[in-house]
Amino acid sequence: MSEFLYLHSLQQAMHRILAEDERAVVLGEDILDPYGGAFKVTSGLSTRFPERVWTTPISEAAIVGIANGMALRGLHPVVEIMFGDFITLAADQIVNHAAKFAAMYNNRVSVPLVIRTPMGGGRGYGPTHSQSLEKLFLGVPHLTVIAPSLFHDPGECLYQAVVRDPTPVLFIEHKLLYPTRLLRPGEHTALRIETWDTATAYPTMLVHNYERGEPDVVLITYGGTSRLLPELLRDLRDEEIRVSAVLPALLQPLPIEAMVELAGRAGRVVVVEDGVEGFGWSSEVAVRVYERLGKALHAPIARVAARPTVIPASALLEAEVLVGRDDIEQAIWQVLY
Amino acid sequence: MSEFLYLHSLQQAMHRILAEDERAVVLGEDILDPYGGAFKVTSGLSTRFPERVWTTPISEAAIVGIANGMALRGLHPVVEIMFGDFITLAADQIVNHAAKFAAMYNNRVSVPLVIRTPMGGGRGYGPTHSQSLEKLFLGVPHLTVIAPSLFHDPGECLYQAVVRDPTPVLFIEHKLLYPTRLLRPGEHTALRIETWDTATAYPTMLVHNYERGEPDVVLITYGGTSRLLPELLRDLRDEEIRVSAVLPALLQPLPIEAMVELAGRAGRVVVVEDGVEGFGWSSEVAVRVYERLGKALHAPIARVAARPTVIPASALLEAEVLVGRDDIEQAIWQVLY
Amino acid sequence: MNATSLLSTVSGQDQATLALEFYRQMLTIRRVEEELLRLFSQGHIRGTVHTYLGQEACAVGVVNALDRGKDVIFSNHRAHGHFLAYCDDVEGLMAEVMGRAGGVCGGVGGTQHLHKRNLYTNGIQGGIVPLAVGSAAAEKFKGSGAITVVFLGDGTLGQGVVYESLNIASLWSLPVLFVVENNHYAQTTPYQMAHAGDLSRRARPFDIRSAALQADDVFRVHTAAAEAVEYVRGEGKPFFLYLETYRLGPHSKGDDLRDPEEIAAYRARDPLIKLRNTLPPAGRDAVEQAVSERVARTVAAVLAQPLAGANP
Amino acid sequence: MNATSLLSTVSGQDQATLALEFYRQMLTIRRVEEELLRLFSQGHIRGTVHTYLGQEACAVGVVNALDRGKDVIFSNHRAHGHFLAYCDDVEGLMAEVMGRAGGVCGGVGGTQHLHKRNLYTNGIQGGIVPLAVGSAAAEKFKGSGAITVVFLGDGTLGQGVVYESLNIASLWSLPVLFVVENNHYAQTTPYQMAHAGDLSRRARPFDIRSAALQADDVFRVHTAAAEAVEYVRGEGKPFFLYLETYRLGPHSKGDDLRDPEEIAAYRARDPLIKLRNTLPPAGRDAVEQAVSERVARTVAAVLAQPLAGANP
Ligand SMILES: Cc1ncc(C[n+]2csc(CCOP(=O)(O)OP(=O)(O)O)c2C)c(N)n1
Ligand SMILES: Cc1ncc(C[n+]2csc(CCOP(=O)(O)OP(=O)(O)O)c2C)c(N)n1
Ligand SMILES: [Mg+2]
Ligand SMILES: [Mg+2]
Repeated sequence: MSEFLYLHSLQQAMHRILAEDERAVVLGEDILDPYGGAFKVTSGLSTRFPERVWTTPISEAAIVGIANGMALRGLHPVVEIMFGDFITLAADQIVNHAAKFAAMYNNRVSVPLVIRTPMGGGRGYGPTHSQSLEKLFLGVPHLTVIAPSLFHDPGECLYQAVVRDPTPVLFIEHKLLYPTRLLRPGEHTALRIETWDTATAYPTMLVHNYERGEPDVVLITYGGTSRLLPELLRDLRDEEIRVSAVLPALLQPLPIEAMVELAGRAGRVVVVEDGVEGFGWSSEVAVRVYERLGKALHAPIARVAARPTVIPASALLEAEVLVGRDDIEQAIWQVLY
Repeated sequence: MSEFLYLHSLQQAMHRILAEDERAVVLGEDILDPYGGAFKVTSGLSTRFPERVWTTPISEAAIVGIANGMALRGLHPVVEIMFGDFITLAADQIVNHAAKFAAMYNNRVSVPLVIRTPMGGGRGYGPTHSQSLEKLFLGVPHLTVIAPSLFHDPGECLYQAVVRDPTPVLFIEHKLLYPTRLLRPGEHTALRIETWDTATAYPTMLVHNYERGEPDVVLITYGGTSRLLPELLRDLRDEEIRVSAVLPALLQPLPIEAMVELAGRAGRVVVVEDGVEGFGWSSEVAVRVYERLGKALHAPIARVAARPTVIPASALLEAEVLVGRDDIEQAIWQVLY
Repeated sequence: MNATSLLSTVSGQDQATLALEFYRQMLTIRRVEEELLRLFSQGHIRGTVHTYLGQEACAVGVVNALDRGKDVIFSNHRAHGHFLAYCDDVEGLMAEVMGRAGGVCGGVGGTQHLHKRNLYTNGIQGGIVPLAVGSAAAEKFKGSGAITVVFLGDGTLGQGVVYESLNIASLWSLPVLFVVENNHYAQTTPYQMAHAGDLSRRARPFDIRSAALQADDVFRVHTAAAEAVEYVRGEGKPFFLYLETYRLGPHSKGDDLRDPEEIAAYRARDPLIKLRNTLPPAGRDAVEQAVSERVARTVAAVLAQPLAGANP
Repeated sequence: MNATSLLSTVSGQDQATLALEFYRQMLTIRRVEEELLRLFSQGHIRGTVHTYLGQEACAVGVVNALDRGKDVIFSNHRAHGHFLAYCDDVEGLMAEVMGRAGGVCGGVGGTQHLHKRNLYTNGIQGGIVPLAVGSAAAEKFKGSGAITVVFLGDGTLGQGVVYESLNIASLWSLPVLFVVENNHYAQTTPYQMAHAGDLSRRARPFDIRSAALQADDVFRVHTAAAEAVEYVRGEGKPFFLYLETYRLGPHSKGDDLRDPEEIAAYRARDPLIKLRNTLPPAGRDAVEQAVSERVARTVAAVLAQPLAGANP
């Protein structure tokens, strides 16, 4: 199992979805074999299910619109947007179509659509191929937004989103997670990994770097930044700092209970998001924690996010903008002292 | 002056802009006289400046793209998007073009573009013509977002945005403000209206319902909800509740100082936004106030926003979803007791 | 019976019956729209209302060529005509537009956002066009035999997603019928001020078969639509049906800034009158009375409904 | 001298000079791209790099028909050829792609996001097309006499905003030249799998004059481009120049999954070789040596530059 990557989990899930759900179809650019999609999540699918995997022109708006039509008419379409940066082109289809139909038609239809897309920088792709634009769609009513971390079972989340979820789902995959080994409960000797809410399709994971007692600090984050945690949490354990990380798979609607519960135990909270700072996921998380815990917090919540500018192509400039391990560590020290 | 409406201020500004700035041009759907645009902001312009007012096909993406090209090549284009709901169609041109060029090209170009658009509900236009979608664009780096209230000089804000501001500006006009009389400092007997930061193009206005002393509660809001304040603040004065309202014209980058300063004086804060709740302007404002004031607050900040669903067409259902006077009043009582 | 074949098989007697039925449908649309404008001016409707006055031959001609039992319709902000031709639910429509509890979408959608059975509308110009393509793909995938029709206006041909959709519909051989109603204006903009070239040719470079016709004669529209439907269903390919029509009323409830002479000229060619003039007086009168009574009754019934969202 | 008229007025002697200059430009592009692929494989470049190998005749043929002193160019992810043909700044380009301090955009933009003087590129397919229309409108408004050129690929004709732009460019009579380079593929997708109908006709319904040609002969491209530029500048109207070409290298740095036989067949028709075969050996050798030396020198210079953002 040590070779089981985030990417593999998604690939297997896509196969399982098409094998089990005869209403599932897949649309996207360059998704046919032998290429199998820019990040290979759809690899092998078109060979095995040639009738249900449709490679498309470069028409993001129409692709999502077509999937909307399919979903309204009873299929379970999965759209791949090649880079998350291009989701802007489908914004109208997401905001004014997919997310609206059910409520607008007085709940007489559903739109079981899933849009998968890779977000995030760190690979030198430059300003239009590196963003974490999920923030644009947080706060859009009736849209479910999911971004599993490497502590999740991302394939299972995807399976549930496609096969069982009647709402439109934006499914965020961070580019840097694809080649990352999953760390599931029970698997990692140095960290204690728990599932907070085992009953839901998109659980929140807890990752502790200590065995018993209460955390000194709670780290709330999601998706791509999870890749920084194994090393960071191990190092902090060596410094005898007890950290509990709270990682929801569900960004919206926000599952706040685990965050509040853990934050309350530590009284010190760091919220980290991969995207640029301001008006984002970490803003809402932090404010909700403030609202619930108020004076029980021992220090102001520290928020960490990318610098509010374009993501440069070149290595050093890019690293300056994006969230790195050191930024998180620094925030942890800040709330501790 | 009692007849001087928000709409008139914008209309006059458009005339002044075209008269004074020979690089200014106007683009939009149905903006020619005698119609003069769906909400009449461009009324009279095409008659007076026929060469510089271009009515367009229904092509929101291309219109903003064309304006981007014009701005890159030295003009000062003003685009009208007929309803703010349609801004989703221009999302890519805003996020991946207008807002990126300056930084992406290492600050060797600027994009002095202004996109004006009416937002907000309350007129029974239904789910696709009533939203306050500015929240989608908050947190987009290098994009300026402005939404003057009725206590501002909206025309002056617009003038500054078009003629002087080198950044791309999203200029939000709330539909319900158009027919509303402006209330400027010194004009309204029952309220004390001040300009916080007289030196900036997009000032923050303070509106107090008391003459001296400190506020019991501070209300932070912007744009369309300002229409509810004259009556609400007067009524609260009758109840001997001292309220200071803080109304920035600038939504992003967020001018936090006035908010923190006033909030600190009261220790009790209500943040109100017209859009649907969650991951919005009020989230960022509240978290920034928490961060700065922390334990100095006497009560958790109360946030008021529209219910997170589509905005219904029919009157009672619409009123249930949107923010009303009573919602704000209730939040004020909540932070007071 | 499949409506597609109605015209070719009907006898003279049936043809007369059909004419009366088309007249009933067109007149129902006309009366409902006139009532809605009246109710609007009386404050019974808020927001907006885009009427279909003058375009009735398009909806009635096209929708009667469909199989209402299975085909799918996407429409836009000016949907009342398509809605009524499809399902004849006058009360459900009027209640929705008037924000009453019995509206087809419970008062949430309103005039621009309607749904009933296989009909869907939305208020974003062009946005529903790819949905129609997706619907056609879904029905083809399910093997239902249904085709999908999408109505769009001349102005809406300004939207890029329409061309993305034309390309994919043709590339994937999908059974979708694009019906363009060129009613000469998009809001205040004459189509010549919004478009370069001949609008009826916009689908050509995508290798989509097209037809263009004057839509003042409902039978002409119906014949062309029936042929188009037969092609779309039979060949499993898209078709682009371009209808020249004219909007006799204002864009929405507001001022109408067009040249009154122009409107008068078109009013003289009103497709409803044109059809009426061919009808036997007795049958015609009976239809008129029935429609008038029905609409009047419905208005009364709707006004008696509680407002949507009112506590019972 | 205005490049537009170069061909018609040049003498035999000048024609030979021009051929060598075109060869120099094409070869510079070729060598730079080859170097970039090599540097990529050696880890000197991160991210991605889309090379122009095989398409050089397009950029060189078109850009030399422009007035570099004032005309405006918009380009896309595959912009190195357009960039070099326009401003010949090998060092600025290579440094940018390699993330060095001397890059034209300081290492922020990288390969897909270039700007120099009047040239602008972006990595969103289709997004720059309306910008070109806006630029044309701005230059017309300013009376500069400049025209605007926009390069787009076959795949990019899938984007709706391209059709919105074609419509408006024609409707408003704007001096913009749309140059489509059909290099047969969009990433892995052959154009026939992404498009219905004949791609060269896509601008027809918008009443835009068009020309389609094989782009393996730089002079053929240049002649057609010069005519197109003359029309665009003279008439103040858009033109759609459709070039059939072929991408000899991979889409970006990665695997190339195309049939090697197909690639080999096109390699045999390489426009660079085709031009080379017409050149006098002496002049040709001199150009080759000069270009090789220049590129080698530049690579060394760029590798000696600090990384963008490095503390000095
Ligand atoms: C994306 C979008 N842009 C603008 C509008 C505003 N609008 C509503 S109807 C209309 C005109 C539509 O013209 P056309 O397509 O010819 O249809 P018609 O109204 O003539 O039936 C406009 C511009 C809209 N609803 N959606
Ligand atoms: C909006 C958008 N969608 C998808 C992509 C990913 N992408 C980059 S290049 C490319 C293929 C472009 O094909 P074409 O237009 O033919 O240009 P070529 O690469 O052949 O020069 C794709 C799909 C993109 N950059 N932008
Ligand atoms: Mg029309
Ligand atoms: Mg190509």
